[in-house]
Amino acid sequence: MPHGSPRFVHGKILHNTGSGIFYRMEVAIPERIDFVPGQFAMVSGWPGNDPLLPRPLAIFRSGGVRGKGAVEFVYKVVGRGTALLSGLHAGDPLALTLPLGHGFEFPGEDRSWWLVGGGVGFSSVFPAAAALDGQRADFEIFLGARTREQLPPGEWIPGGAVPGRVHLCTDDGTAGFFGTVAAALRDRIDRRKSSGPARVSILACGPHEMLKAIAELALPLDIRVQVSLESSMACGFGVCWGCVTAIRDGETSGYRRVCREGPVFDAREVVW
Amino acid sequence: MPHGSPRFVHGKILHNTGSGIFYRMEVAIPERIDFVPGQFAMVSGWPGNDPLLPRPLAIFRSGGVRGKGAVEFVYKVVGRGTALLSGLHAGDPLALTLPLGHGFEFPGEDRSWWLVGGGVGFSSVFPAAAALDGQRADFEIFLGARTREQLPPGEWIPGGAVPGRVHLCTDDGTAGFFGTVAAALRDRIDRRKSSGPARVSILACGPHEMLKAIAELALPLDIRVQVSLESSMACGFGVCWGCVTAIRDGETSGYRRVCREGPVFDAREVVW
Amino acid sequence: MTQSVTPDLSARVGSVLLKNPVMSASGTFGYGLEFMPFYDISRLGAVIVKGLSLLPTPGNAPGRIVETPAGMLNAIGLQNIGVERFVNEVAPRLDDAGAVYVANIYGRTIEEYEAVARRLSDLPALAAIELNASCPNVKEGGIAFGSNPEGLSGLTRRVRAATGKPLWVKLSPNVSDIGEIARAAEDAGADAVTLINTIVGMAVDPRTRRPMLSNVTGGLSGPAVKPVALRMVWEACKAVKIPVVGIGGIQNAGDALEFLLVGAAAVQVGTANFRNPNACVEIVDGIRDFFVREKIFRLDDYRGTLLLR
Amino acid sequence: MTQSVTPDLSARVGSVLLKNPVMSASGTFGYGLEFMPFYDISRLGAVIVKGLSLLPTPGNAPGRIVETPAGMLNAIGLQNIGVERFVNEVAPRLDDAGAVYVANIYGRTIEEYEAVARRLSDLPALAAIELNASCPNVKEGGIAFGSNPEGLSGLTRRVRAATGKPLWVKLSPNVSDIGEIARAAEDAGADAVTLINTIVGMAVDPRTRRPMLSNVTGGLSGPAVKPVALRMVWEACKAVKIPVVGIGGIQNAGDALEFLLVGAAAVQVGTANFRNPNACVEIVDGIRDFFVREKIFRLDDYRGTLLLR
Ligand SMILES: Cc1cc2nc3c(=O)[nH]c(=O)nc-3n(C[C@H](O)[C@H](O)[C@H](O)COP(=O)(O)OP(=O)(O)OC[C@H]3O[C@@H](n4cnc5c(N)ncnc54)[C@H](O)[C@@H]3O)c2cc1C
Ligand SMILES: Cc1cc2nc3c(=O)[nH]c(=O)nc-3n(C[C@H](O)[C@H](O)[C@H](O)COP(=O)(O)OP(=O)(O)OC[C@H]3O[C@@H](n4cnc5c(N)ncnc54)[C@H](O)[C@@H]3O)c2cc1C
Ligand SMILES: Cc1cc2nc3c(=O)[nH]c(=O)nc-3n(C[C@H](O)[C@H](O)[C@H](O)COP(=O)(O)O)c2cc1C
Ligand SMILES: Cc1cc2nc3c(=O)[nH]c(=O)nc-3n(C[C@H](O)[C@H](O)[C@H](O)COP(=O)(O)O)c2cc1C
Ligand code: FES
Ligand code: FES
Repeated sequence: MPHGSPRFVHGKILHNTGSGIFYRMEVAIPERIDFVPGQFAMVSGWPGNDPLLPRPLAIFRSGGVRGKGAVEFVYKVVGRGTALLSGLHAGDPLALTLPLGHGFEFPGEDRSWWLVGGGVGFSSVFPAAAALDGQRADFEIFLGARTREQLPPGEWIPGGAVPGRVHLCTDDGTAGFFGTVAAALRDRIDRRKSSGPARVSILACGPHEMLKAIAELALPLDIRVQVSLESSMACGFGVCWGCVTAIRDGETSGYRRVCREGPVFDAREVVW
Repeated sequence: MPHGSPRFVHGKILHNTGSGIFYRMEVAIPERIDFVPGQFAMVSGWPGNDPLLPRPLAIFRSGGVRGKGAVEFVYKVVGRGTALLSGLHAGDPLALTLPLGHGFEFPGEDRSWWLVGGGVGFSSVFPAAAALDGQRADFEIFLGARTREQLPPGEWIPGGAVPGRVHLCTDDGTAGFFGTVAAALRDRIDRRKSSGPARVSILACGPHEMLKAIAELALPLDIRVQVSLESSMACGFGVCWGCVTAIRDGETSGYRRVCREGPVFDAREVVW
Repeated sequence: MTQSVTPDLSARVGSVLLKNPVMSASGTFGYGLEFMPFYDISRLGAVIVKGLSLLPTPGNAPGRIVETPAGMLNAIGLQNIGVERFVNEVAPRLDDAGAVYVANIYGRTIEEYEAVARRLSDLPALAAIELNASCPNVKEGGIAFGSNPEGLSGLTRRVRAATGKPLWVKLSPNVSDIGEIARAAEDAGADAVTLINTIVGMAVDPRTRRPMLSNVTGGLSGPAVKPVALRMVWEACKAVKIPVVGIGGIQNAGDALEFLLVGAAAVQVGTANFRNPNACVEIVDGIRDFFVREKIFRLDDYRGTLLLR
Repeated sequence: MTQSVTPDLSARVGSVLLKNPVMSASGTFGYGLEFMPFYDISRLGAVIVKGLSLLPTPGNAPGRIVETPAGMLNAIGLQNIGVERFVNEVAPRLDDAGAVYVANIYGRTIEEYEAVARRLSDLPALAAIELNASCPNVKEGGIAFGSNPEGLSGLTRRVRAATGKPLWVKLSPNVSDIGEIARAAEDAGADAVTLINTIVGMAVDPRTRRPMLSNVTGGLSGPAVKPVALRMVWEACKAVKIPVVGIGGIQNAGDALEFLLVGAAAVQVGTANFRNPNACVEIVDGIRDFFVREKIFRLDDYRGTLLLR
């Protein structure tokens, strides 16, 4: 899918409220934007120069009415920048550069989709689910968390009401599958073998270790895996070369920008 | 009056709302504090290190119930720090070092008090008025502003309901006396001459030029003048020597700390 | 009579005439084209592109940036596409965009510096070459040349002889006496000095006990360094007669004006581009607004007019 | 077995034993007594008092401080009460408070440095003398000595001979090679080096066209300088065998741990005291909590354990 050309806009927070460990924030912006699931925004605009750099957040939803736009984000407080965000209120200003990066690809062929979100990784996976749900495509969602409280609220899951579609996994067994999403995926792969030859494609976002485990599990089985990587970013639009990761390119490998050539990469190309 | 020993406390904003060009902010603190009018607090506690330094604000009011304290401030947005303050909401944390500095002195003798506030200078003058009002002392208040809108709301003036007590002055004549407070004071001095020999003491806070004009007007007439000075401050409690002003000391003069030996000085000692 | 005359913002860096004094700083603006979605880059005084080397350079391993209070450390290691691809693929597009552009260069050896400069001299539209004698993040990035007057002088002389383009020498702030270094560049034939490059810094993680950057140390940039940069630019302006281009922590028009006030001929804006892609053009507009407000008609009436008691 | 052992935070700076590695930095802590309303200053590793000169010094004209992004510039000009009043009026009260204290000194000439050091040697309880060879804000504040190895070496040798007290030499960061300067101090007989002092910076007002400081330039301190300070402390630790005391932008326990991790024997906390008068003791507590959490029993098990690949 083509991605829209990025722009820098001044927005105003519509709401910004915590739900369990996740905050959900909607920001009014001057115009409606289109985005590809997996694309993100660089968010800044708080007073002062500390923190200095904008923070990358996946675009969770985009909407708007009568020419005005709105974008929504879901985030978890992990450090200074996200703590600062969580203290902002409706009406506060925020600056955004968006949409950025190379999102998930949805080749036209008929296939099943397994969407995997670990931790707050669901924030880029749910938009993909929403898109697939809109196309009435065949998809299942795997959500991993350390414990029950760290799973997203069920009503956030696009198409989540369909029975058998959502697989919850917790490291401590307090909800759903007792174990990692990678282990749950292995189970699912085993079951798939018995049920037939439908082609499967995995889209995943979450901790690096999780993505690596999924790649090691699925690639040998010829399942296509797209992963959304994280990285420390300064600019988010490809001009600082700060965010690179090693990517295989034929025989050699080189550093590619997570913000521009990524954040979504073909798992075969990532140097794990 | 003796000043209480300063302490560093973490507070929580109770309310922080703009009224015309002034914001009034009340902060809950762990314990009740006493203060001398003219004393101030160093206010900080916003996220990040930029702005880095706390900002001095006169203590406008202090109260509290059942062991808990509360302090109130009035401020005007003039730069980054005050802009940041104005964006804080009820519930936000704030750190305070208080009470600080040498406040106004109220010698016991029988006399009249003229309290002069220019611009936001009323924030340290009104607490003095409240104290005098409590003692049923004889006082009048002179308030100067560029224009009508920049005067504080009438209901903030302690004892302001007493007829003839409050003299409003605007540079553009949109309210009260058409001219500076210094000019209004000169008028008042002339009227005093005719009406008798009551001893007068002036307490003033406001722009440097205003304080200087008052000193030049009143000192030759043997009216005692105390002025509250402003200065850029880093610490506010006397350890950085950043805030000094030249003060006469007998024959010589030396640099005294506005935050410690001041902010209130005898106008005769200030090197204008 | 409230009619306002548009102030003349044109700036001159030696023989290079700029429509305004605001340039992008190397390494923070990609190859310039990345900014086309945000604004027309021909509106800038000049675009300084990412440091170019003779061959494409992979750069340092990840762990290249870390945020610090009001600043950031970077140790990119000069990842770039090499001068050949720049000349063939990028330069024509910068020409098409109508941009005034300057190439920032570095080499592992003096000979590499010369070769890059020579190859760039083929570009008719290239406005100047900025010699990066001060990258702290690659062993070969010129730091050996840039931190002492003799090294800098030798390098500058050689590159000066290799190209007919205006030669700007970018100075390292990691020195005891910036005036001395600036004079060394001037004496060796530089047309201008540009400063500051980043200040060497470091950050470590107390818990993992590891450096935050794969390169251990990195270069500090951003608002945090502005006071140091301004002081060095002021000192350099007093030390040399050639133009001085001010760089370091400029976020807004007020910051840029501070550098012009102490005598800089023009400024470059780096880290500010990351938080606000429009930073450079907003600074151009902000300077213009300030001049209108203060009734200053020409940049030259303002530049270097700092009042000392 | 969840019982936790209180970690041993004691630190050693040469012959000086400190109960913990956290000291106040000179010029940001008055004479120490000003902090008594906030906490018991004997809880600190040591109190370093404001720089003392032979005679009382009036300091610079107002316009002494200006805030910068995540930092501040100061040009106090070493206003102080002079060594005589310190010895007679302040030292006895620091003794009463049970504080470990170190005197920071400066002179306009080597002879003045010697005289101050000699007078302070009379104080039995004084733990050490910190030689300020690096104040950027008075022409005579040692900067002439501090920015080149020869000057520093000569000064250190002379003061070394003038006092039997442990001698700490405070280094200027405004140099090309901090390792070289640190070695000069070591070779001249310093018992420890302390760094960094402030970095020379500047700020001007674009509208009034005047410097913000009466002294034009000032010293930059605060979080903004931390990455530079940490790098220099790391380099100094590699360059010398005597203890290195880390200073610069330390705001919290995490920052202090960074300096200890790269090898500092102890740290000093300066600008942080302004925003939070309790900063020093909160840092002591924070280091202790970190050690408990990470199961580190002694400071020496942590110090200098930076992992490089
Ligand atoms: C393309 C992209 C999309 C993202 N989308 C989301 C999202 O939708 N919701 C969400 O909650 N988070 C998202 N993140 C992660 C988010 O950007 C970081 O959590 C945030 O930048 C941390 O900022 P902070 O100031 O709170 O933490 P910091 O104080 O900067 O860091 C806190 C801790 O987190 C680590 N850390 C910080 N940034 C990163 C990073 N980028 N990658 C790995 N570790 C990091 C630090 O090393 C440190 O240990 C995304 C990241 C990327 C690259
Ligand atoms: C003892 C004392 C009590 C005060 N009480 C009050 C009060 O009750 N209410 C109130 O509104 N203000 C009060 N002030 C003034 C207030 O501290 C400043 O307005 C505030 O610090 C400005 O911070 P800022 O970040 O908004 O402005 P900055 O961005 O720091 O500066 C904006 C402009 O104001 C000027 N400025 C900043 N600080 C000062 C200063 N201290 N003196 C003179 N000019 C300055 C700057 O030079 C600049 O031009 C008091 C000051 C002192 C010293
Ligand atoms: C990510 C990054 C990469 C940089 N790369 C270069 C470079 O390739 N060549 C160069 O001369 N300077 C480079 N610099 C230095 C900047 O051009 C500039 O001198 C410095 O960042 C200070 O300006 P600032 O504070 O406005 O960013 C780089 C800076 C950053 C932050
Ligand atoms: C207001 C102020 C005054 C200072 N005075 C002195 C001094 O008298 N002697 C000295 O050696 N250092 C002095 N310093 C430097 C500090 O001791 C310290 O080295 C520097 O501020 C860096 O540490 P920080 O970032 O924690 O403040 C002063 C610093 C400040 C901010
Ligand atoms: S974050 Fe700057 S290039 Fe990716
Ligand atoms: S503000 Fe620090 S001494 Fe007054």
